[in-house]
Amino acid sequence: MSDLELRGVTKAYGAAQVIKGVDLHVAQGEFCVFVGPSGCGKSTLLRMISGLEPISGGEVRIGGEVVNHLGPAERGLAMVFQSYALYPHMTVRQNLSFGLENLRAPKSEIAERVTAAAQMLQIDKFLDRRPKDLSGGQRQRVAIGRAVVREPRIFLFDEPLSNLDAELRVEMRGEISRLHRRINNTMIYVTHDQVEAMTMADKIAVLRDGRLEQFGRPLDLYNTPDNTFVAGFIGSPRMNFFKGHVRGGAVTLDAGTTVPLPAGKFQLAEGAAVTLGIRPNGMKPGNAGLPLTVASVERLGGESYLYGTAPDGTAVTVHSPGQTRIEPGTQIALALDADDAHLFSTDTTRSLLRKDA
Amino acid sequence: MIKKRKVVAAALAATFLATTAASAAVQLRFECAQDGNECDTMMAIFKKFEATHPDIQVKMDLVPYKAILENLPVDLAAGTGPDMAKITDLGGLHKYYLDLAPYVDKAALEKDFGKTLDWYRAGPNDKGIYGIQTQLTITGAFINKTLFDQAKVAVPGKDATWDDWAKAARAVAKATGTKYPMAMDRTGHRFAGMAMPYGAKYFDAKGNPEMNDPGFAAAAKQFVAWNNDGTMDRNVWAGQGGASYADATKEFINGELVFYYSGSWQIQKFAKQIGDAFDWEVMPAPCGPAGPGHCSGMPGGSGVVGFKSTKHPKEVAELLAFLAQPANYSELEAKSLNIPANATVATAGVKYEGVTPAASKALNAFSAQVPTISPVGYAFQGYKNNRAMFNITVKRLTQAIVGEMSVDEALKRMDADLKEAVAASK
Amino acid sequence: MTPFLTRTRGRQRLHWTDWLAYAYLCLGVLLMFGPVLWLVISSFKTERELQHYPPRLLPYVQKMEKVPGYSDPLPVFKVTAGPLAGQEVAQVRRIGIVSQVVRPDAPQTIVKVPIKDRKPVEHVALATSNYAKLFKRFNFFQFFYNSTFITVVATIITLLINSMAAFALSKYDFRGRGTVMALIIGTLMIPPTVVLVPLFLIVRDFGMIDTLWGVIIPGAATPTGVFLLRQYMLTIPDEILDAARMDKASEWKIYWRIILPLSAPALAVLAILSIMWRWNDFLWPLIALQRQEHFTLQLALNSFRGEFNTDWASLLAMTVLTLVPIVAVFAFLQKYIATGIASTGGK
Amino acid sequence: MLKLITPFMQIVDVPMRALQGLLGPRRLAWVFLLPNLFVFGFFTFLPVILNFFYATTGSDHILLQDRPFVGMTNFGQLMNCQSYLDPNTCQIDVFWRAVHNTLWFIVLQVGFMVVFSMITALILNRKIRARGFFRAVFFFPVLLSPVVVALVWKWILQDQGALNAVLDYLGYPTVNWLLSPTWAFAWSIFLSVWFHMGFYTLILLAGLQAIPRDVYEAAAMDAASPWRVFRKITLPLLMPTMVVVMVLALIKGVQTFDEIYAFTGGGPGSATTLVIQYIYQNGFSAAPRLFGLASAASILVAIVLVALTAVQLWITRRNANG
Repeated sequence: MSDLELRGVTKAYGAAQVIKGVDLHVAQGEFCVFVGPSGCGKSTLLRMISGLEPISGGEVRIGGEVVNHLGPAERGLAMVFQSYALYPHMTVRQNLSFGLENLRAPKSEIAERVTAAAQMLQIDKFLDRRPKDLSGGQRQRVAIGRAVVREPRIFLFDEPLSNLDAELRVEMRGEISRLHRRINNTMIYVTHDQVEAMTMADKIAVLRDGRLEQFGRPLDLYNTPDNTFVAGFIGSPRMNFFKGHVRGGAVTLDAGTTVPLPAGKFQLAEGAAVTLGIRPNGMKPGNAGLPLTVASVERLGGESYLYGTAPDGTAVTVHSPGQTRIEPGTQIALALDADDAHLFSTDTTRSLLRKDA
Repeated sequence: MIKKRKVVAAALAATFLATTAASAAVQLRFECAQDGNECDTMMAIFKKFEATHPDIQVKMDLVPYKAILENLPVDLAAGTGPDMAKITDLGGLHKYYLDLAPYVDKAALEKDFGKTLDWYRAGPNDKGIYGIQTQLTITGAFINKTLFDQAKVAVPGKDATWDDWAKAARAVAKATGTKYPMAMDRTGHRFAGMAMPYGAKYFDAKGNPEMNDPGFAAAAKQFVAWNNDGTMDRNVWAGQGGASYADATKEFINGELVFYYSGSWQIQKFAKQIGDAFDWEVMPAPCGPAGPGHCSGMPGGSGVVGFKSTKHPKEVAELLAFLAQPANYSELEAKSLNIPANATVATAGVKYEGVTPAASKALNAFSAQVPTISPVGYAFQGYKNNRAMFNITVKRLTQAIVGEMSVDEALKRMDADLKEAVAASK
Repeated sequence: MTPFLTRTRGRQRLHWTDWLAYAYLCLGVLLMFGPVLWLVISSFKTERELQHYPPRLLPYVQKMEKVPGYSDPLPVFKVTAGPLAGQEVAQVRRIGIVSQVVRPDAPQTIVKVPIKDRKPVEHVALATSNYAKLFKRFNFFQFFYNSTFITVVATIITLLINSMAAFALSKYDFRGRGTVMALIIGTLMIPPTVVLVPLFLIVRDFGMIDTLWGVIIPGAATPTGVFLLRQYMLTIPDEILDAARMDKASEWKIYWRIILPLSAPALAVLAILSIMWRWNDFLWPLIALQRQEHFTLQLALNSFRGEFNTDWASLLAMTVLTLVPIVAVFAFLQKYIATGIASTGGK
Repeated sequence: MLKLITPFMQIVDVPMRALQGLLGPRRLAWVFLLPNLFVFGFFTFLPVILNFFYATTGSDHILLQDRPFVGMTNFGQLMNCQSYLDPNTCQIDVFWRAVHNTLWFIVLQVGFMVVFSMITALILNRKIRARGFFRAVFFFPVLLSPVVVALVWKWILQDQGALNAVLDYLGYPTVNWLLSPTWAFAWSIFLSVWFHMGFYTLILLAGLQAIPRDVYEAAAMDAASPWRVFRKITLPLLMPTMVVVMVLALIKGVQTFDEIYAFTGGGPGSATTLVIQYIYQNGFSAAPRLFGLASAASILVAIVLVALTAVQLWITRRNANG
């Protein structure tokens, strides 16, 4: 059990810089999720931590010790791969014990740890099967089991649930969370799915284009996103963004409506180009407000979503609790809740929230 | 499992030992390829030698003839050859021979082996003794006498020409419904037996090899014509490519061939496989346009030589001299059914063992032809590039037979090929 | 044309295309097996029967009969014309075109029959002596041992060094990889036959002429083998290797615990190819080996070929004997070959 | 088996671990390559290089140091032709005959090989009884040694061979198969196809079995005719496999030597003499041994082969991209 620290970590393939300097500290026992769109460098960063990918610059410290020069085997980590990477020619038992054998653990200890891990993950019935005879979820458990038996300092997960169907994914999500609570180990988890990130993480690191966009607790990221990217990425459905300008303490949207802002919450400069962000549940169909042409309606029974466009062409999603009578094709007005609003500079995309507020 | 590993280890150790262990003080390697039992017979004689020389052990490597023809020259050039071998390219390998003269009774060998010693020599000024001719062969004609009888055609006499034989063979074949009137082995060596009666010289006045003299050309033209009009069994020459050897033994044994131009080495096989099926006989060498003096077969055969690279020249020489002793040599010829090249043995006559009357008659018929061999034949057989000349003859004549080129074109190409070969061997 | 070109196959009764397919397959069996079967049968023929025309399927020998008054058994003929027509007679001797025969029941009376009017009486008999002679004549087991040693050791070495190289070329990204690949593929096409002389001289300089190693080593690094294995290894996901690295396996351990077992089908294909090449190889052993105690079966087999004569009976018997082990190995490796080629050749 | 190799591998693991520590995993690749490169370098690559020296020297000496340098003379002789289309006008006519023969041989042989192994693979891919047996039968000849194959077929086809005996028995006129240049050539191609077909059949069969079943089911829903299914689905999906088969058959075709040499000896005349046989005969087998000429010829062949591969690679690349 150790903490992990990245200091100015970079990675370049020839001239192409893939990781552009990441600083990060994951405390001991924390469950940290790396999230970002595909190609953002999150898997590369994980492989650099694991030692499978050499580090071009900066430092990786595990338990305070610089491990840049160490190979994957010496860092004391374990990894669960996206494709599980089970050894197809070995039985489950052999898969689980392979790493321990490499560590020259005594046979009795190997057996003990394998049994324990298998029981914990409920794969003890399949120990003598080969991977090809297992279902997707069972394979996933074996892959996790292979990491568990090693009792590593840090667990690394590389999009481990992306090959499972929706139902299993939810189940395994819970399983991994329980596992974390149980062994309370440092875990780094890579995913492109923000729901996974929100539900599982102690801390989320949002990555884009080789850079760390924001690092923090899930709800902090949700409530106070640092920039439009994080704001758009965290939360589902996505936050709505409206372009506009500051006009005397309020924002005049390009769509025509003016939204007053709570005083003192944002750093406002008169006339500045800003982007107003409101989550779908920050708006209500009302009598007056932002006009919206409804294109389609999703009725989920307990709640409904309206999809439409504002007069300036901005796509808008609105959450409506309960069942709605609004039909596609009608025009409605939206009341915007200014207390729920986020404001960003259009030029820098950074949040205009006052830090001291 | 451990047991298995031990077995493997033991097997490995055994192979290493096998490569390094040599029992006797002197071991002589003898490379030999055989048609019948000649190598085995020679080994039996060498065993007698070993009995009186306990420090010497002869090991025979019985190889395919291909190895003697193709690999031995490479081995010798590379210095990885055996101590001695039975070879057929007598002139071509001269540069590798061990001169036995310092170790043996030169006079005795000269007296016994006379002419054949020249075949191993570099030229007229070379007085060395290099090899023992163990098998003297002569090319000659076999006929199926029974077919002649059935056709009621008279067998041509002693001075019959190739032309006479062709006429007679065709008549017999026609009368008896036999498939092939004549056939000749596919080699330039046998063809020389036909070319010489037509006047082929093979060497010009200066002693340089040539293949375009009128006699050779006439024989070539006649031979190609016979192949194309059905007189000759076309399968033998035209059925092959390159310089590969082919014969008509099968056709003759099956009684489908009237006249077969081959050589003395066939006797053993004919005796065994024809058995009582029909009568066969050896005829005197056919004559030709060049006149009676040129009715000659082509001599040939194989001999045993020692190589310079041997570490035991004295032992090799002694062994070969032992083999050449009339008593031993006579035994070799008697058992392997060959014509002796040793004059003493020839004069005394060889008592061939276990042969049918037909075979014994045939052997004697060939023996009687030895003195009539033309000097051209001797010279040609002793020439170091004769292999090349044989092969060129076969390759080009076949091309003329199958129609890839005219006979004239083939003759022209033969001459060019020969020049190339001579230049390369300088 | 027909469902025959697709892989859809009905569950109903045999379609006419099925009949066509079976006809083709049966023709195939005849064509593929027939010649070899004939070879096997011929190996039981006497030398004389081998030379017989027209060739006959089964090995025949002439019937011999012991007749009172004659010390040796006499050959039996059937008379086809004349007063004795249809009877079996024993021939005492033949003079020219007349044959002197006796009836077995009247061994004293000699009858003259023209040789045209008699036919040999023959029966089928296996000349097993062809085989017996082999074992008597030379040390068959020495040759068998040499062939086996060369084949087994060469195949193991070939598999080992070629799979190592293929592993390096498929799973590592290093400077010079392209060059090595190009060299290997370039020489894939040069038949060894054209470089016999330089190869001989090099092997000589290594001191390996006339040793079994001189046969084993030069052909061990086959470009075909490297190519085949590499193609297969490319299909093994890199993540498995990474997983093993996380499991603290050394690169060598990854090679033999992960890569080798996973390449088993491709290795089986290379194994059978190598076994075939080595067992049947003739030209190179003929050059590289000189002493009879180092000879392989193929060399011993060809030593029945003299300058003028070939001992066909022995040669055929020997051929059949050399065929047996390779067929056995094939039968054993058969199923691996099918799946192995499936996964290597196709990609 | 595994138990036998495990100790060996564990022993090797010790120095390999040390090397891995010393070199790092990436440079360790060279260690894996080393044994192969050693053997390959000395026994495959070096002889090819030495061949260049033979090609530029003359005489029938075997050792390089005895051979006089002749420059490009050997190449000059080989290329000395009035017309490359008519071997009779060439100085080294047999070489050019061999080149012509080889070109025809590979075109026809590869063609027949692909067609027949395709048909066989299609049939073996059907639901038939005893499929394993039939598959083994077609693969069986691959196991034989070339000399045996040639020997058996020579027996069958010679003038007094089995085929003529059968024809004779059935009352048909016999043909002297190996005496007619055309027939001998045709039978050489037949022999070669017979010998190697099983290997390619297996590759094609594997390719066929790799085609997903649902594609055929979709085609069945579209009511496509069997012929169209073959043309539009089987063939295109099998194309990558076909390319492999064709390339392998081409390479093997050019290298053909043993079986044809033992079968016809290159005859009648030079009707079935292929390039490799020409090289072997001139460089090794029979006097006069013109090593220089043979090496030069082998280099010319190698150049053509490398060019052919380059073209083939280019085509597959293009196919892969398009």
